[in-house]
Amino acid sequence: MLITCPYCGPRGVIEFTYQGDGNRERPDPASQNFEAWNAYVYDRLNPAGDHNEIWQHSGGCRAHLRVVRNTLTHEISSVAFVRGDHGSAARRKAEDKA
Amino acid sequence: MMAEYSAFSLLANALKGNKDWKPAWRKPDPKASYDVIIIGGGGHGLATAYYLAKEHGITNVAVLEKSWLGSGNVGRNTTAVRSNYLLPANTRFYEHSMKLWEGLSHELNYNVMFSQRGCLNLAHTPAQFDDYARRGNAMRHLGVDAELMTPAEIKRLIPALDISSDARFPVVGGLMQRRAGTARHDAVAWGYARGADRRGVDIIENCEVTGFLRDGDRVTGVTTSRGDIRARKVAVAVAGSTGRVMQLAGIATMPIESHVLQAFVTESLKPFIDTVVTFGMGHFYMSQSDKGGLVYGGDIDGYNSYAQRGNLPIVDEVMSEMLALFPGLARVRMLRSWGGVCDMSMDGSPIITAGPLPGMYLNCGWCYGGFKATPASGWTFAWTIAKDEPHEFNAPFTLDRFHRGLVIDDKGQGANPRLH
Amino acid sequence: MVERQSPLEPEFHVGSHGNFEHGVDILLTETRPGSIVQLAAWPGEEKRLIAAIRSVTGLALPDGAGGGVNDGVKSVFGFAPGKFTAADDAEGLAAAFAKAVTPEIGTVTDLSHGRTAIRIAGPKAEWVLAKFFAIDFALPAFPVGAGRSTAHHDVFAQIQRTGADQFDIYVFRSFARSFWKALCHASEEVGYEVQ
Amino acid sequence: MSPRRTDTGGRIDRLKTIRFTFDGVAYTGHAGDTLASALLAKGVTLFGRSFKYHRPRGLLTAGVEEPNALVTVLKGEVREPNIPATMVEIHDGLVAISQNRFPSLAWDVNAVNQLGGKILSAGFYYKTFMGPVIGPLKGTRFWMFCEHFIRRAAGLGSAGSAKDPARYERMNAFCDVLVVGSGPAGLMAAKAAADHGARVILADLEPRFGGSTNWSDETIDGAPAADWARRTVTQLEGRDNVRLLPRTTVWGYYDNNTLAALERVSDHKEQPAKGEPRHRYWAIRAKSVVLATGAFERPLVFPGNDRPGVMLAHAAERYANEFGVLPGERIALFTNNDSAYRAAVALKKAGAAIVAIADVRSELSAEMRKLATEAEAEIFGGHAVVATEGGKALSGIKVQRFEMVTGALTGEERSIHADCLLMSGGWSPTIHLASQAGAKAEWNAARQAFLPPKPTQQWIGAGAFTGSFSTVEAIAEGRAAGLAAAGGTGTPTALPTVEAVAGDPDPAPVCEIRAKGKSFVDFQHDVTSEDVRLAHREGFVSVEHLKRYTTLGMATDQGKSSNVPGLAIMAEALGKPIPEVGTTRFRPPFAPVSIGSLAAERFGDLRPERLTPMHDWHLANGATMYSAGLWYRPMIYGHAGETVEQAYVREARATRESAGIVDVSTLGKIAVQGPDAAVFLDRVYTNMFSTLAFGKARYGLMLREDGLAFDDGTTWRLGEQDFLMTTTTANAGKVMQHLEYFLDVIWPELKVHVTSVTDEWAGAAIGGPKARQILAACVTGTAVDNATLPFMGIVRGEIAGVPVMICRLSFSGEMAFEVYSGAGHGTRVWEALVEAGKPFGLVTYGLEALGTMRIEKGHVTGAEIDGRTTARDLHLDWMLSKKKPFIGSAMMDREGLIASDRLELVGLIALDNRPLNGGAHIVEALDEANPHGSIGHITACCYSPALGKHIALALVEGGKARHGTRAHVSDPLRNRFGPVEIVSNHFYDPEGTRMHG
Repeated sequence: MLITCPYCGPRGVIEFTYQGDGNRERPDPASQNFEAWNAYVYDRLNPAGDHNEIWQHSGGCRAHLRVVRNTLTHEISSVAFVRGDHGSAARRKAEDKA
Repeated sequence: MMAEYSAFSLLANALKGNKDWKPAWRKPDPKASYDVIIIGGGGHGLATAYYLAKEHGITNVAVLEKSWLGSGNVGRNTTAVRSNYLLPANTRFYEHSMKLWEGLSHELNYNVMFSQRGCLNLAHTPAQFDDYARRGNAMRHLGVDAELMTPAEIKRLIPALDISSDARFPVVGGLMQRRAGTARHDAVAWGYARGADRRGVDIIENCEVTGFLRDGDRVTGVTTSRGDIRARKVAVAVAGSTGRVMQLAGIATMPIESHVLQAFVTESLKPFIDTVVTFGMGHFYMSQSDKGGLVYGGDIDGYNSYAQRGNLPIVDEVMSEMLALFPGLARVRMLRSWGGVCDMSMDGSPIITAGPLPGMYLNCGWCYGGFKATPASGWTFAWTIAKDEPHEFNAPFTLDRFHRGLVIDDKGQGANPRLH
Repeated sequence: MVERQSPLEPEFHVGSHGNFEHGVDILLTETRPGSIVQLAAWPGEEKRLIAAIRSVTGLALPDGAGGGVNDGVKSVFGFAPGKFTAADDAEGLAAAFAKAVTPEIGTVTDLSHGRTAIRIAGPKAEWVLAKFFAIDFALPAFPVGAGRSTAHHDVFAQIQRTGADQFDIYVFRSFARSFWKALCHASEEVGYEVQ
Repeated sequence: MSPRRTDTGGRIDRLKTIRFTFDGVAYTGHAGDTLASALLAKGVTLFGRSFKYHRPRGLLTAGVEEPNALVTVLKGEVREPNIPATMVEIHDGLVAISQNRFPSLAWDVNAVNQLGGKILSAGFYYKTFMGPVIGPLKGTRFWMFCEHFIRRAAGLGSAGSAKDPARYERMNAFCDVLVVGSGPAGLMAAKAAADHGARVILADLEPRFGGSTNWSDETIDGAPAADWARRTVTQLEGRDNVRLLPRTTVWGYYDNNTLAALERVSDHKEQPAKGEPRHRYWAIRAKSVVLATGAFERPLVFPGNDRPGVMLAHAAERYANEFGVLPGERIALFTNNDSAYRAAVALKKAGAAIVAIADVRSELSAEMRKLATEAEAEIFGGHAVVATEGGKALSGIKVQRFEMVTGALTGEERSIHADCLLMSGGWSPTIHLASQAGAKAEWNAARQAFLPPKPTQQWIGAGAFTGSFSTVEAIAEGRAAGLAAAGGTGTPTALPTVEAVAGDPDPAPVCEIRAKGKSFVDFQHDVTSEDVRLAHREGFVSVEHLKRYTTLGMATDQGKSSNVPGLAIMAEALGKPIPEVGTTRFRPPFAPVSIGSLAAERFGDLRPERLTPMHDWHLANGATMYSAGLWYRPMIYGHAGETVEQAYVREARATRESAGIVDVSTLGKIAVQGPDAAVFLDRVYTNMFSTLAFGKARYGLMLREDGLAFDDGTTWRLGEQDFLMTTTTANAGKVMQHLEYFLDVIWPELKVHVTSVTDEWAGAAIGGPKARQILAACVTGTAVDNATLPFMGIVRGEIAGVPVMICRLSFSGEMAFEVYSGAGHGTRVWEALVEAGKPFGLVTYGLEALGTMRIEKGHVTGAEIDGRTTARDLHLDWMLSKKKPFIGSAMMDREGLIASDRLELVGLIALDNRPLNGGAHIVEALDEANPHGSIGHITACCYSPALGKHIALALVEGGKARHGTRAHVSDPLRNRFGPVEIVSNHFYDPEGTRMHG
């Protein structure tokens, strides 16, 4: 399986660390809503099909990526920095052509 | 009633050219309603049906299997059976399973080839050896067999193992459970299926559940590819497919992730290793099948997947760890690899409970330890379904334990399923 | 300045090794730069950081993720979004950057001791590196000057191509000896010389 | 009569003689021979024994799909079992032996299993061996008793335990087009793609490129097909953008067009070159793939079809044309399709007599009749072979009139004298890789074959792989596929011309002749057609059940030749078409792969070693090293004759009496920099860091999101926006990822950078009553007195001319300092400290003494922060700030985490003054015979020189409340039982007067 890191290009899955379900929302740090905390820590979407998930390119640039990947076929339909574009992402294109 | 299997029946049939053997289980069409529907014709679902009939006299039961019987993890695992856990809740449960295993071939009149050849966990540092001692002592304090082995004893048991001190991770000792071992995985599914069938359970293959029939919150049956089927109780035992099936019931999130686990077998070899062995400085386990193939595996691939298909990094990792222990196997060849879908829970322990909806019963979260649990899982799940309350053995394995902070985390990894 | 101890020392054997009877296709060296510095910009401040790099080193970074440049004495290349590795034969690069890279722009982290730079050169450099790293080393895919972040199992590596058949590999110092041994081992097939 | 070498012909080098042995007998062959062809040329017909019945078996095939002729290749002590003789290229000194026979291949006692034939049918094991209900063999014992013998009878070759000295390597490759298979289709594809400028890899599992051109009698562009192939290969060899990989089996098709291949680099050589691997594992990322993998011929299922001397028709054609070996002198053929006729002609030309062609079809085309005439063969149209005769070699066959539609056999059996029978049951395209790539094969009734599915990944098929069995089609499809894969469009140039006999690609839909006797479907596993029907009777009708119940297709050939016949027999029994029985999904590998190649460079060196800057000094100064994760750390610096315990007691005692120094470079170190660094640390630690003054350090605790303890360490504030965090050695990587996750995913607004600087700094901790004096003796540029360097203070100075950073903090409980210098100066600083310490009695100490002193102080490490304990369990609740939320604060007070029966940290003192053991459990009342009632366990223990007692840290239920009470250690694993007193975990100097000085 290859994930196309917006910075590093396509890399083997061995370079990445899976950080799971990307739909979870961390409650406000001071929140006392324990249902929300529990859901954040323990409950996961686990769809058969497209899944919105977080990966870290731990064996590369170490950026965290939001990846939409099909859990039935392993096909990846989108990859983006979780943090948003760093300004350097678009610059990948220059080399893709080379 | 079908014939008992025995050496005599084999001989008698052989003399008749094996023409009189009957199907191991019937192929009935689904009825309109049952007392209990069990979704999932894998080991756990079939065992549940068997024990419902045998222990609780509930025989108006259907097991619904979307594909062929035993097509899930019961037919895709590395066949190890053991009860060498650290935490008491797990040890008690798996030890109950072990006891059921010990009588299973007789009970089912089906040889599941349960071979108590032992399971050895290798330790590679003194600290790890102490960890295993802690675990072994925990087992002993619950009446479960466990012993420590020295490198010399280990070498006698497994001559091909590299115990040299210049190994990258030398073996300093190991934890052995002698009563652990292996069983023939498919036979477990077939044996339970035949046993349940003989007690009147309908096993319905190629019948995919497509939705739940509801009366308000209450689950009253299922819709399937072979029509609607009603039931007073609907039990879910679908392991890797838990997420999908619960979504059909409108439950979107669960403390479960489905991950792919690969397993491997070599070409057939003359007896090479007489026990189940695990590596302590990574994740590798191996035994040898009666046919002679070395059956082995390692970690899950580490991402959500329903594909029953893994990728190369784990293949490479598992083989590397294998050769770290058995350098003589470099020229032996991997014959086949396959993948199973594991229902990884948030603490590495299972869920066997009534609910979460009225009329529904849930059995999941087996991570990759489900095969050895098969008898106890079916036994306690049947109890829970029949009595609407858990047995002492599955009482800790609730669904709400995560939220309450009552996790049973044998590996201490927290809510990180890929690490359990 | 006090000379630094190389982590490779007991495994660093100058001379020709492996299958060199038919010629040496690999040269291995430890470049021992005086300074290795990591520079990281806050989001949106990358251009100012690039300008600071130019003012300190005189090197103009080309456009593109992983873009880099090397003048034989100093090198710089991008290895992550907004992040760059700079190296200089001389010591003191971190101090120079500490002045140029203000807190508004980003941070400077001195890694002069923490990373070991190994150079692999020769006609079979791509071949040998491909044994370790699953990145495309072909020149069109990995131009001269460019940098890559990758890993060989537990060993993280930043690699800069410093010539058509020359690469500088920056690895964690604690792993350097293990990696060096593996590199020598993998080079035996084609014959290598340690300089 | 027996097989022999032809006088001329073949693609072997008759001038080069190769010497090898098989089962101890010396043979010769020629360069270019396989073990199979060389032995066959010497008249060998018996190659192996089958798995279950130990029946004598000869060669069935000439290639990778061989199920019968499996051998073990020996290289000294190193064994390579189960290798098809058809895939072994002979070389001087090759030593091969046969397998699964005792005492010899010709006389095998286990052949007695054949007598049990009907009892040993499918499912045999499941129906018996349950054993008695009572007695010594009850329970699982009876089965295990039987299993012992069953296991010894089963199995093929033996694995060894000697370490393979060979080298294995991995290669990561990238290309635009990977072409798998080098027959006419593959060669055309590679050439078209290369001409278009694509980066091409061409792989073939055989040593010779060319595929069928190596044995066909066809011509291409007017030249023999093999010459055309060689010419094409030569053209490709000269190109920079083409990599040719002979002897390379592409075995796996993984996600995103990642393919795995095994190159047998030096198996065919007597000795590999220096540094040359035996096998190279290619992990190939191809933009697109051309699958030109050809097809496998299928056997026919009829009684006696497994007798040595019965082989596939094209295999015989290969032996004759490619290796110059005749598999027999009097050859009969049995076929359901046209392709066998070509083989008949080839063998005739090579010098054999073709005595008969039995064809299940009664209607034969004029072309086939012409070929039969050319072969001077008698045609038996509408006939089937119903029996074979002979022992370990074929002596004759019987044919009978056969009605194709009903399967009825009529008329007299006719005996034909023959020493070789060639069979052809049609062809199955080699679609394994396409199936692995994720799609389901499609049944084609006309071809009687599963054809490749619609691609789910980027591949294009060509040639026989697609069911196009003629060379003309292969050439056209190959070029089109190569061009398309390279992203080009069709060019109108002429294709090479092919001269070949046209045949009908569709076989008759007959795969089994139901006559009396064992008819084999899966040769290696001895699965007969009756076994398939028995599975049907017992309800094991889905293809997966069939496979699992009978073991059909699970042998080393993975059903390459048996899959379709097995399905066809089941389909017939069910009265359903084949596709409704299904096809099994092919899984990696396509053909067995050496485990050595998969471990590749990690074979013999699983993980890299991580070394501290002072590693060599430790070794040179008598340290015994301890492997901690990937790191190596000194365990003790033992003196001659000392035990480990004596050494650590000496080291710890000397440290408390004067001073000791320990290498702490392995501690995780993370630079936390940026304007929001302090805010960030307040969130990740349970205690406050924003209040920390510059030049000061603070001990910090982290929790996980679920509220359990995660890691601890000190963090030093080096500047307003500049912190140096330390972590435990074991958790350094995890903490780093934890911080990065929160910065990238949860709090992207924080301006903080984290960088691993573990390797930047060498760390030496020097502690003890004389530590300060020692420092003062060697540090310049700063004072180290209490005012300048108070507890948790940081100063910068120089030692031995090298800049250092010194923080006064203590793990040992003594007055202690951590001295950090650049890693490249680590040894220099360490040596300077050791030298300065000499007058003061400074000792170097290792992990054992470090652990002893930390136990005496009651500090926690990974043994206690084990992922299941909370801050309260460890009495670290004083660190939980109430002024701010932090990671884990919301979840740490859940009912399960504050329950009164949780395990809490305590100290233990052995009251019997005997050593304690890590992992021992604690009970209130001792019961050695029947241990029970565990209330906790020991996490760490030692002999405390400071206390003169054996002490331990333990996690015990309701711990603190038990202080001052007695309990017992219960360690049945090591038979250690005895009384202990439960005390506070702070054994030694609980007020900290020593470290505060």
